[in-house]
Amino acid sequence: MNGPQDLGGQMGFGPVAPEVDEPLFHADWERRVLAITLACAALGHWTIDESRHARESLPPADYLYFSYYRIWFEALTHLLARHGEVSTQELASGHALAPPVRAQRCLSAAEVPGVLSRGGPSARDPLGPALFARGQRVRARNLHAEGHTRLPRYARGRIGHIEAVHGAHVFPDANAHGGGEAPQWLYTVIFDGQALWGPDTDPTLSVRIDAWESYLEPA
Amino acid sequence: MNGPQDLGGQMGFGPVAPEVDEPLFHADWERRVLAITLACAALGHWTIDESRHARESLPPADYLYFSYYRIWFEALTHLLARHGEVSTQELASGHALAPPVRAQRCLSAAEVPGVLSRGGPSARDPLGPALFARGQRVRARNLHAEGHTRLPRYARGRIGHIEAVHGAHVFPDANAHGGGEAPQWLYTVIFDGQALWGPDTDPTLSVRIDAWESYLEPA
Amino acid sequence: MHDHIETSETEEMTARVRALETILVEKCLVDPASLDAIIETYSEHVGPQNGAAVVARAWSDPAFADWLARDATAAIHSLGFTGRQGEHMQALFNTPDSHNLVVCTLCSCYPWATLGLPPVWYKSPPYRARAVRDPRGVLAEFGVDLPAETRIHVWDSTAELRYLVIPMRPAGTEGWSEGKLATCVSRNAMIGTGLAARP
Amino acid sequence: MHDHIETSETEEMTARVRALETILVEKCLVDPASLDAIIETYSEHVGPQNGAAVVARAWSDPAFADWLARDATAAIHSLGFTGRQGEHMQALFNTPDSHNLVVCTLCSCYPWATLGLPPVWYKSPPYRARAVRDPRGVLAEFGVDLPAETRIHVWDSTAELRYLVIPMRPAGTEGWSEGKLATCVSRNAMIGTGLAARP
Repeated sequence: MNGPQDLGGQMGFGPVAPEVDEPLFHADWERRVLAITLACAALGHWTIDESRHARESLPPADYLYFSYYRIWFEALTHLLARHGEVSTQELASGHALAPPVRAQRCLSAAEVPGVLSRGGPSARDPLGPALFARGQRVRARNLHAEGHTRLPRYARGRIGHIEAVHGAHVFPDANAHGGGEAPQWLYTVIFDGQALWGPDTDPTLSVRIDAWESYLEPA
Repeated sequence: MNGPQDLGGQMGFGPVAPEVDEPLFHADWERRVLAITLACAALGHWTIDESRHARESLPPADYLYFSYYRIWFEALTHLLARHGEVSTQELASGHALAPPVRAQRCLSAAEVPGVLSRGGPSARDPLGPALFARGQRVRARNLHAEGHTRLPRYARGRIGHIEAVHGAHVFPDANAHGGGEAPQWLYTVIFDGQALWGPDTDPTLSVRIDAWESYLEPA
Repeated sequence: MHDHIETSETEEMTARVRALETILVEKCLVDPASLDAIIETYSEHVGPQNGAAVVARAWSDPAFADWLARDATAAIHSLGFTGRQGEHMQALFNTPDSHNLVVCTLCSCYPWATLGLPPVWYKSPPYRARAVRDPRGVLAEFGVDLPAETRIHVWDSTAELRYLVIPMRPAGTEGWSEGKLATCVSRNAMIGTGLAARP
Repeated sequence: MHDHIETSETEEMTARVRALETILVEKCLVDPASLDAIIETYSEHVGPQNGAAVVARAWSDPAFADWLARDATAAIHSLGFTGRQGEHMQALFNTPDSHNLVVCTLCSCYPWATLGLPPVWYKSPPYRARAVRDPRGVLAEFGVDLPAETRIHVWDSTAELRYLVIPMRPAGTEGWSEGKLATCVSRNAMIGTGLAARP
């Protein structure tokens, strides 16, 4: 979606302002949000793509104003409600009012190290041959999906080259919306900075994105 | 600038939700902001383009969250400070602490009807012949100005046709930043909806923008 | 939470705007009588009734309609509707197979001289974001459902040209006076988010 | 005004997060001991020291550096740095004439297994907006000033590949142990917003 998350090339946000000796968390609730989010992911109700879409679907002014752990929290409450685990009424009351759905999937402390150190690889067996080869000129399609997508707006319609072919990976546009993994070939595409940002751009700049096959067309 | 004002094609804002029997103003302060903004414009410190740029330069989360009269108010305080008329200290104290700059230009009640009914036409004598003609195929350039511009991001890099040639008009990209009026030929450019938003777009849609000559190139 | 912020916003904005007005008046940069005159102008004299008069004249007088199509600025100014945000006008005539819709994606450009001050929705992100990409979805929210084959022309007001949609004259209004015709013409019909009302 | 909102945000978020945790525990959907174990993992075990060990090994062992260039996932996993947000790795080697910078414009993708949790600035709009368009301006804010002819390679983490920048080894570190070399390697140097520290 052309949502508030698609920030590449946007202006007006001011300086980056890195914090000196930044702590890992700025408040105790941030620590809890991190842990609760990972623990709830283990229930298996949603994919990482669905959770990203829940975050980018927050009201745009909120997305830009909230701290990142607050974005996680707000999205988590939406995901838990959507999958029937925690209702708005429960959140308001602060207590469980209905039975859980997937308590049998509750992550135990003993399982934590294994789950975190295994992760969740997205590589899959390809369903057919790759359409593009290293060095090939491609154009990122001018797509404006209403749902989740990982093709940033700044690249759409722009011409670049295939720099690497990575095998097939889970396709987020489908996987975020219950469409299954629908794996596609994944490519690293390199764009000249001037192709993205116009002729006044620093000529030393190049930008790479990782793009699924259906994001691309020959050019 | 690729700021929060460039909203065409963005998603996630929810329904339009028109208000039934909407009042002209929702609070008395809105009425005052309208009047103060127009009265201060008559001081002649800034152009309409500079004032638009002051609004789009607010922090993006504020721009998306504030009501429009609040956007006007915040931008007005920036403009008055920039041009030396009202300082932050004065705003905090609620009273004048220093003499005004252009009190001699204060708009009198007697002048109001004339000023409002004259307006401020932007048409100017052209400095040379028009580069493009009606019917010509053009591409909107892929420009990413840091300053004020009126070429929406959704049109950049896309191909359309010249539908009308409007004579020369004041060029906002220069006029917003003290660069003078620098008039340029102005064109109405028509784009097929699918050229802007991709092949899945409603085929009955076309979108027109008004584009200054330097926004365009032959295609 | 937003309700809470809105309440305190009203108090805060009331105080801040009053402070600014006080300072400007103390400095003789604005005249309170001028502020009242500006507010009166847009509250009582300049509003959609102006545009409705233009539309009613166009429906009644083919020569005026023709002038409006060729030179909307001159035709509209001839009725006395001149001034701010109406300096350069263009009239967009709806037909049985095409519909016009006006938006300003980049700010809130609007034909003040003929329609007065814009409504909140016109200036707000949902309309500005969607009108250029999904105009039928937007029209549906206004209760306007056009045939699938109707061509939709969206006009993004990116320069100082201001657009006035001339809706189609409703059936059953033959012989009506301009004054009576004007009652069929809502503000939304002249933005393109509505149609002229049927009698 | 924002300060005011932030103070009340802390109170509000503390209460809301506590409420959610209570509900989830009451429903046996999360185990408080697991939450503590997750927090401990990222507070104490998984952090930029992992990435620094990878870099120090690459500086010390040409065969490892070669493996890292060919198959970063396998090379990094061989040191025990596996898991979440490190499943598919690529190493980006800075050279005298090219510099790599990593960003995720669309969310906050970051190589957790080698760098731990990302800093706030990495996840925030200013960095995500500017890194792909004006990387030199961003680098200047981090105190990094590269020669005008240095090629800047920006990597936008739009898929599940995670990028680790291998900074250039500073002069004057000949003969250093891997442990000592790792002390030159900051988190920012492995994102590309910093360089390895000189001794």
